[in-house]
Amino acid sequence: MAPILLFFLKSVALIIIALAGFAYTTLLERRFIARLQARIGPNRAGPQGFLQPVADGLKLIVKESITPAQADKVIYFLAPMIAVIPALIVFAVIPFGSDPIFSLMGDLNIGVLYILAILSIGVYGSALAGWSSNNKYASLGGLRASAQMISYELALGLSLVAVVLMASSASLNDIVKYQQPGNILGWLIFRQPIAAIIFAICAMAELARAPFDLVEAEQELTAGFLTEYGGMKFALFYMSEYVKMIAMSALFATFFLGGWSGPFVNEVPVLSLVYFAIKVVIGLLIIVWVRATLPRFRYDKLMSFGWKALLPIGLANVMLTALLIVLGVY
Amino acid sequence: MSGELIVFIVLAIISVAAATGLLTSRNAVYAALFLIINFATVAVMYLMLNAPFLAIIQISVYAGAIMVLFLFVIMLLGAERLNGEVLSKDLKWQRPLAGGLGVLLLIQAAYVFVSRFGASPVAPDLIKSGPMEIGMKLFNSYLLPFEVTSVLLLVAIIGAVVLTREK
Amino acid sequence: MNTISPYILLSAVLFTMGVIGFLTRRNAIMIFMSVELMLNSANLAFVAFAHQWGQLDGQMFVFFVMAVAAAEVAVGLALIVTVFRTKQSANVDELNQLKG
Amino acid sequence: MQLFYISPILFPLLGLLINATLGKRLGERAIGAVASLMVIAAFIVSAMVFSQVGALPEGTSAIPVDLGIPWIQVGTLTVPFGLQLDALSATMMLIVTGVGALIHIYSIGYMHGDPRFQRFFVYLNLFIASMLVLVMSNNFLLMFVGWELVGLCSYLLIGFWFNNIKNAEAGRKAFVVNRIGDVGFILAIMAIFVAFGTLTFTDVFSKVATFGVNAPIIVGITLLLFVGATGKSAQIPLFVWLPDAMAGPTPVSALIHAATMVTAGIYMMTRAHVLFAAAPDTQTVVAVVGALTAFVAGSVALTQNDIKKVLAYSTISQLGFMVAAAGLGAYVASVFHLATHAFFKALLFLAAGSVIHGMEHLSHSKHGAHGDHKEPIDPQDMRNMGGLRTKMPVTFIVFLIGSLALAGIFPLAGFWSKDEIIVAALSKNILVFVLLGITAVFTAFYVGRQLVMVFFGKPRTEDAAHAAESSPLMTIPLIILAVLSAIGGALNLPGVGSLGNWLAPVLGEAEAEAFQIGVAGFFTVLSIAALAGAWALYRNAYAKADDKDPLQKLGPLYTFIKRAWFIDAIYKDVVVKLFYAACSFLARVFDIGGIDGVVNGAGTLVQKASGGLRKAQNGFVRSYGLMMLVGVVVIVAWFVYSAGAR
Repeated sequence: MAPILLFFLKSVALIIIALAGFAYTTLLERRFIARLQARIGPNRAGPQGFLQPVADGLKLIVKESITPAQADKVIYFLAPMIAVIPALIVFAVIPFGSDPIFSLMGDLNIGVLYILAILSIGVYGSALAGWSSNNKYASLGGLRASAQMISYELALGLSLVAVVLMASSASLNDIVKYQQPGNILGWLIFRQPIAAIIFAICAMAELARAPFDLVEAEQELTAGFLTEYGGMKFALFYMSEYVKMIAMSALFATFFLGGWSGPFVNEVPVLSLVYFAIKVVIGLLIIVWVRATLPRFRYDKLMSFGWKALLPIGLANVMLTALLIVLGVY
Repeated sequence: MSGELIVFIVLAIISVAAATGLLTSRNAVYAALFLIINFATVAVMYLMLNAPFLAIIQISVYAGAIMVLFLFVIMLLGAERLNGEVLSKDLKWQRPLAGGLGVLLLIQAAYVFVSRFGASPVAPDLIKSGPMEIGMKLFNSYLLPFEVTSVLLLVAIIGAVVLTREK
Repeated sequence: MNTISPYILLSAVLFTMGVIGFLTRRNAIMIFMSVELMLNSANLAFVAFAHQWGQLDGQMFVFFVMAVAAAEVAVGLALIVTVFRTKQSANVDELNQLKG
Repeated sequence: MQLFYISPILFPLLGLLINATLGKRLGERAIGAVASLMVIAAFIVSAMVFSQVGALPEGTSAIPVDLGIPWIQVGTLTVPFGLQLDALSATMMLIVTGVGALIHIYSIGYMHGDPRFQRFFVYLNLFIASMLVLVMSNNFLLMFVGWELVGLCSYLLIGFWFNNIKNAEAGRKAFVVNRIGDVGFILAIMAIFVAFGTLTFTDVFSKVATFGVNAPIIVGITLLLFVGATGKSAQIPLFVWLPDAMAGPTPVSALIHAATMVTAGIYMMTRAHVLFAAAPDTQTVVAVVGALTAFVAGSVALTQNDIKKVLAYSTISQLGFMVAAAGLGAYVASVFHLATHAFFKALLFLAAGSVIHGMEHLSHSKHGAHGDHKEPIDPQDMRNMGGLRTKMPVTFIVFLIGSLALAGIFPLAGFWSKDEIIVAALSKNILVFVLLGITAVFTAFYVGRQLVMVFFGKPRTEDAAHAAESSPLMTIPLIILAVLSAIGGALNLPGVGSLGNWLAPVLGEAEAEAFQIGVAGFFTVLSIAALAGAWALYRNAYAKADDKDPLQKLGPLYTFIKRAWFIDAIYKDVVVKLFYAACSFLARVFDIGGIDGVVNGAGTLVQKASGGLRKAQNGFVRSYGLMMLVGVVVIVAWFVYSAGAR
């Protein structure tokens, strides 16, 4: 019974970490954006606004739950949950540290495929939310969400194919280990810069965050698929977005920044957790920074960029990588 | 009863229930969601049948691509309401006949499958079926079908583009 | 479990349900989904047999079936979209001009 | 190592690929260089193969090359992709690639400025590769592949300047006439398979002895093979295509229609000599047909005015010599004559090309290259020439050497090889001897006539007066070939018999015909007399281009000979007309009445039946689905039932 118990404990720990991460990522974003925009940001609740997420959460929980009269009740109710689940279960295969105990599923030899599969079902939450709200803005937002996510998933998958080719394994642990030997130049961001850039862009698009936040472009669609949502259901969507953000950052760190690797990891395994956390936070800061900097895409430009630029480049990158591997350059 | 059998029975019940939902639902979106549930249970069965790779592919191809496409089209066309499922007069006899024949087919299939194959025990030496093994098999024994499939997909892409292009 | 009979049985049930769906629904989208259900049940049988014989070939078949299904859905949905544009309906009984 | 042995075929193919794909960008020089270098490479490999064959231990006749590639496996028939590398094929490889290389180099100069320069070299390379397939194969079927491929190349190159409909028609004629011969060959191959159960040379030959002498099947096979040879090697009755084939560019005439392809029939008969030896009846036919061909073509050559036509009929005539020799069983003499003929006839054609080139010099300086414009006068008509001796000295000398070699003047190559054939005929078949003897005199006469008309006297046209020597690219191959024509007799000098010894492992120890000084002297004297006669007749015959030929005094006989014994006309008016009549009969009665009736009847039946079945097509997708389900249920039920019954 011990392995199942351990698995259960790890799952609980992971969910708690994800929830806490979600809460404090919102604070991080608000404070950091404020700095970037020469403001101060929330600093009243607790020291340095440290209790702000708690306050926000309380507010959302106690808010009255409204259901639009013409909505499809069941799906309207289910959609937020459907949105959260993929965001959370992505973490299952990510190795947070050097020891197997630091990841939920251990070493899964189809980890990358698992991630792609989970990311591909992430679209249901927003699409169903948009449809079930029975609201034009919401429907459009939902449609946009599904089209955008499907489009960018392809390029994302291709960038990961290059990574898998390099590491010749689809296990995330192997990919991290592949980047480990030697110096920092072993990181795939240096050896697969094109894949890294494509992954970063696609991850941003999958998150539907600026500059790809057309799903909820407030000037055009009010709040997109979120228009009819409020209270706890809205909080769930909000949570799914931020948890996914952490997940994407963690994936980027795993695939391109050497994962948990760093100096003295073998001597002090706990250090690996620290390194990983640092890399994830850096990733989060960059995502926020991009949001604060770049304007939003136009919708048709977004689609043609995904299909006509990222996808061909991703394909070319895969072919180039394969060629270089065959030639023995890598 | 072994643990696996219990899991199987639970999954099978969910799966058949979802299929029933698919058959009876008046709303295309619900039907699609039922179908997704069915696919998910089958994916889990793949895991139990030593096909983890296919399980993941099942999720990402069926749930992640095909069904999203279905939902997308349903939403895009606003075709979710399936009211007025009245048969044309010419086809009144269709439904009972289809049902009867379906049951007949089920009996036949169950008989054939179970009597012919079901009794044989599972091969003890299970091969690995990770991405490596699948890939080796795919690019060695099944190279031609693989290439033909790629051509098929290309044709499908072109067909879809041509069909939906505004005149 | 030391036998694959339950899987095969389930596959047969699902297949029959797909057949019945295919024959009794009028909406092209529903018909399509029934076809997917049938394909899927066939896949389940394939995987089960692959498990029974300890060979990968059944899984390879499923692989190709999935690719074919994807292609079929792409073209089929494109057809449905086109038909819907002209007929404002996805009812296959209204598409009966092709008759003798 | 196996690749080394295939490489003579692969090199020209590589050149073909390079020129076909990149030719547009390469430019003339590079195209010519690539094509020629590839053939030279093939020549070098052939030379190495040749020396390897020479170094074979006693008792083995061929380099064992097993490519291990089965080509066709049907029932009991197994045809390999196999090579037969023995003394015979090595000799042929050397001739093909050697003469081929020289002609490639010559063509760079000759085809300069032609708009289809690239295509020409692609075809030439393809020809070399095909010819090598023909001579290197170790079975009849692969040989037939090469046989057909060289036929294709011949067709493509005869009609190379297809802008002129006549050239295209000449190509078509060659193709059709060759097909008739090929039918014989392919029937022979089938018969060989029926009789022997294999197509590989060594297997077939080892089984011949079991049939006995003049067994009907062997006679049939050899006769059919000979039909194939008459097509490719331009023997009676299928020689009519070769004179027309002169429509192709001159290097093509030299390479394909004098030196190599037309000798394929002789090569094939030599290769199958074991079969022919078992069928003396066929051999007699072969010898007589060869001698007749030599005689007829030699007589026609007397009256031709086109410089290339003379050479064409001469080629047919000389091929007749070789075929006759093969028929007499004097295979060594046949191959010997094949080799020397390849040298001097290629030389003569190329020199003729050089003359034509020189004749076109004036109009080219005004208009451009060959083929794409109408020449003001015919540059190939010998009546338009005259006095070119001083204008084109190198060409004159090499032409003279080639002509004398052809005429069989001592000690040039032709003397030795022709003499060997005549001696063989004397001892074996007196009719053949007489025909060949007369032909030898004819040969000397038309050679003399040609020399006088082209090179002596005064220029009879503006073009002849302004003729200029060709570029070194063309003259150097000529000089090399002239040297070979002069000393080629050394290959098989009487008493030394080196070629005979060389070929002995393949052809068996032939009893060498003793060199008969009387016969040789007799024919040398006759030849010199014929040359002198030609000099006397023609020295002053043509003052102007449109003067009458002195031989016209012969009256109707002259016309008869000049029109090539009316054989072409007979074909056209009798054979082709009969064929058309038969075709039209078949088309009206069988096709429209019988076959169309059946087809239309079937169509009507289907139409009627489908009219009835149409009602099942009610347009409802689901009812179709239901029918499918019914079908499935029934079929599965059948399976369940039949499985239960078992």
